Amino acid sequence: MTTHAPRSNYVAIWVWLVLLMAAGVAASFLPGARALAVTAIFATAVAKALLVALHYMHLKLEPWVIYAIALIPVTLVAILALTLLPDFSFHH
Amino acid sequence: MVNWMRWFPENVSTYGGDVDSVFALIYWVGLVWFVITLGTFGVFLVLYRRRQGRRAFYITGEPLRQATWILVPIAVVLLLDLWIDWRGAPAWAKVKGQSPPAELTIQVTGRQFVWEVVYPGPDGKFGTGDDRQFSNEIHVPVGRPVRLVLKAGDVVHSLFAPNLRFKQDMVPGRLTGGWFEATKPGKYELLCAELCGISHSLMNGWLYVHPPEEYQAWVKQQWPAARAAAERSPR
Amino acid sequence: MAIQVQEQPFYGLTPAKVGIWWFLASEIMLFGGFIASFVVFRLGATGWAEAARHLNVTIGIVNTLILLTSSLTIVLALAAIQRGDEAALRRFLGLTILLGCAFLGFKVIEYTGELRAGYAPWTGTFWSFYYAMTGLHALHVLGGIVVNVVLLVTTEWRRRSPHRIEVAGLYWHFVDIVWIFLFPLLYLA
Amino acid sequence: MSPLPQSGMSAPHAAGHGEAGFWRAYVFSTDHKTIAKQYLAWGLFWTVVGGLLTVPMRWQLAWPGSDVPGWGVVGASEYNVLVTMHGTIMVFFVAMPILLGAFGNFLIPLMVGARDMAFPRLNMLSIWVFGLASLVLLVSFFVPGGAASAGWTGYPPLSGKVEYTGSNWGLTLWLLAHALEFAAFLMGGVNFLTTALTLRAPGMTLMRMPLAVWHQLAATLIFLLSVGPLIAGAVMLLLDRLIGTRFYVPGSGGDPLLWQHLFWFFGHPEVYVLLLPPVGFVCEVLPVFSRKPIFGYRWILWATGGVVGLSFIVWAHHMFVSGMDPRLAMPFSISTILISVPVAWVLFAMIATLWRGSISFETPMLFALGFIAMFVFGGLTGIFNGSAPVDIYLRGTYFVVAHFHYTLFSSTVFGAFAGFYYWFPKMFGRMLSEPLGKLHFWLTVVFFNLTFFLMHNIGLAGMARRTADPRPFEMLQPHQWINEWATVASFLLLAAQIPFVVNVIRSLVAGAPAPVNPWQASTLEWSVASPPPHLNWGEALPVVERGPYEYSVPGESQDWLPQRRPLATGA
Repeated sequence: MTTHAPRSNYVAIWVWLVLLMAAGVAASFLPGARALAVTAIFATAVAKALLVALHYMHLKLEPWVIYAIALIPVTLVAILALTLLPDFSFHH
Repeated sequence: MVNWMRWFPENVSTYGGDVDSVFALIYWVGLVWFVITLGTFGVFLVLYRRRQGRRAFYITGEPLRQATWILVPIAVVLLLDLWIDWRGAPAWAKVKGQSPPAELTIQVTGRQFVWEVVYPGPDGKFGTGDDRQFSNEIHVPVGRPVRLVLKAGDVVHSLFAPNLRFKQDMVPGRLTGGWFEATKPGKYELLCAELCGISHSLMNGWLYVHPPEEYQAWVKQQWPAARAAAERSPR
Repeated sequence: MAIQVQEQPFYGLTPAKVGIWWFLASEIMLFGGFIASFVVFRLGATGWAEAARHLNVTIGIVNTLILLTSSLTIVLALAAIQRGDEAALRRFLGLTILLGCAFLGFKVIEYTGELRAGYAPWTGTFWSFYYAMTGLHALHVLGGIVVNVVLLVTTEWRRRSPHRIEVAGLYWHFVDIVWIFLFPLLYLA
Repeated sequence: MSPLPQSGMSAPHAAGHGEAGFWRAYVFSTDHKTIAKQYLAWGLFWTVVGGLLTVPMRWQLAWPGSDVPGWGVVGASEYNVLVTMHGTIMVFFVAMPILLGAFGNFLIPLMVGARDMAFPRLNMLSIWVFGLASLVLLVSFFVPGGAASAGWTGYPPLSGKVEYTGSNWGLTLWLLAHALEFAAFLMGGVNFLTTALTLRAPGMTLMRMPLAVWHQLAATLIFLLSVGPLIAGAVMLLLDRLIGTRFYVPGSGGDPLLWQHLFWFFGHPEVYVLLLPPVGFVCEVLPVFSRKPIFGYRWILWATGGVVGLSFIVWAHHMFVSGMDPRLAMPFSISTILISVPVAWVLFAMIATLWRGSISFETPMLFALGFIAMFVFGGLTGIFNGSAPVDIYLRGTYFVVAHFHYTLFSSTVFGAFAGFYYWFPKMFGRMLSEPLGKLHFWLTVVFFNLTFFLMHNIGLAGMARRTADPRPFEMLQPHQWINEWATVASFLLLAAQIPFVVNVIRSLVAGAPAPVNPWQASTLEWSVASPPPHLNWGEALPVVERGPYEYSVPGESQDWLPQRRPLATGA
């Protein structure tokens, strides 16, 4: 039972999420350098994920331990992806 | 200690010495540590076995002064580890990191349970009419670098030439390779070092290292039509 | 050190919350393994961008909207039970379940459309990844729906430990976050 | 913020167990101690199966082509099945259930002062899913096409297409058994971590938790975080086999190397999952039998943390020559060799614990000392394999087989026997016989070394792993005596386990009843009856006053101080 800390306004967060999604979709139609569009798309995705995690999953109110439990696997996945790059992204 | 080098097949490749010397370094470092560690271990077991009227000492090992009994040996272990890496890196770079220019390139395809060895022939290109294919046999001249282009036809195989200290997996859908330079004529065995199915242990082949003139005779025998071309640039 | 009467506190966290976050950590590794493999293949492979264009982006957008809204409804359900408002809890939990079913429904429509157009899991490695990742995600959505239905139906069990709604909510938000990354990876990029 | 009161757990729960019939108490039990014994039962069953599989294997290597009594001639495909199933069973169905399932379940609640695991029903589901995984693996032996025969690593395309190994449903069920086993240990893992972190008894701060618990948590953490990518890989392999998707099919976008990365990303942390629990057992046994605190509790925690961290960035040392980008080799070679530093720290700390101690040599201590001696050797041979250039030669040879038996066997067998002999009185309420235990130890340590030491030598001579028939290799003929020697020694090693079986059966049936604290140990589990009653602590949870290793404290009458504050009526 989380204490009744200052509750973030859920509906407002939802509106932001929808706007960010729309921005992501719009970014996918951006002409010009594909890399720019891709970074924009994933920036909106990361922003949405943070919003859901911090506000809906109440990560904002949790002690650092929960952050650690969540962030360690994310770094491990990043390590795995980076190590796979040379073998599968740059080969022949 | 028993002479461990006796167990290695005779090294007949230029970079074999590098691999063996890194092995020797790790062997001696490991042996010293083994003797020190288990020596101390044995001495403690004898010295401090339970005796009437003698009580153990209350040593928590927490304060830094006590922990240095481990910090110092660990620092030495770390230094030795880094030394091993320091010696290992150039050896790896020499064997796998580079592919020196070689007049002879041979393509070996690992297939369930046979090594298909293809020579480019005098024109030096694969897939041309003058290619020659052999099964489980590789013929190379002594003292000349040879480049290998390795493919796999079905599953993962691994070409292992113990005398050359050479091993490289062959992955279907991917080109791998390597090089070696034999230093001593002879007949050396080839093995498959990656489980590749039912007859994985029947996939042994032979590497024939010929002295120069014997190799020329073999080339002439394989490509009689191109005798003239052979004189011009020995393949 | 003062001898506490109750157990040794661990940052004031209840077992349920610590447990669900460890489970979510292993789920991050599972989907992370898939996503890492997909990303490195996508960067190295040819023709995947072209294959991705055959995906139905509109259904993708609708599904993203559905999951985002279902995250909202389940967090409102949690707020309701924390206020002790039973009726609101049942309403929001029911809404979350409906949205989850809608998501799966659209998935079925999408899959049949693609299969009929000839893009099956064995058509190519992109399609293998697409079906495997979205399929595994859909299974997780289904699992979440089952848990939510059980919570909705068994009133007695639910009333005894309201933090079960919180745990179910955390799982549901995680499944939503996975889709937040799958959607751009497959449909947009 | 009121933490979940324990009372929510005890009232209906205790009543349920009290007059529960056979089914509720032994089969559908949610008591962590019963679940531990169920895991132990499965583990010992699979130890017998996995161990007996080596008889035809070793026979075929010693006397190729000859008739194995009770089996017939071992064909090449049969040999591949034996080698695959021996590896799979020993790692996933013997080591994991015994080290994590049995010991983890039994020890964690007792050592941290909890009544049971945080999620008892989830814990029961974990043993049932593991039982299902075991049945699936058993069935995979008898399906047409034979059991899996693509090695315990199951590299595609060999494992990807039926025609490459001939094993159809066998390999698919093998994959399913893996998935179920991973699910079981994920459930167990969540339980272990949550119980140890949130359900500790009053006064049991994190820094007072015994090292056995810390190492169970470290092992569970490594498993929990490393298994994800392999489950993804296994799903891909399953889809490749069943519906023809193209994850590992070369030439159409798929790449067999992906499996190797995903498998070893899990594979190497997995061997540390198997190493850490026995390290925890030895860290409990050494102080008790040398009556002296462990040497550097906090330092060992830091070293184990180092092992946990480094274990995630070493996996590609299995792939130096696998077609992986050569530039990746040296970083992984450096990280692999660096992991010897924290492991060496823990081993040195163990040996330092003996320094100025008062050492007695009961069976648990003998096996703990055996672990140290064997693992020091096993760890050192690991450095040969970790150095990239040397691994060019050693990969896929019997040198690697010798290395991982010295590390896995010494931890999973010697470490686990140290734990088994030490906690058997608490688990079953009976004492084991010391002479039989000592006989078992000395026979095992002698025949273990006779079996595996010479494998280093034949490995250097170039014998490849998973060789079903050594006859075709001319260079190996002068060393064939090593295969015969190792085979005879391995039969004697199996026979050396008979004193153990006799000892366990004899003591279960007619052993002397075990006192509450036979070894005068200070940790919590020795402050309650053997075997502990349901919900462990009776009315009040224990109150912990000090660390777990207060032995030979100067100025104290007896040479040990229990962690638990003595009850008002005097302990």
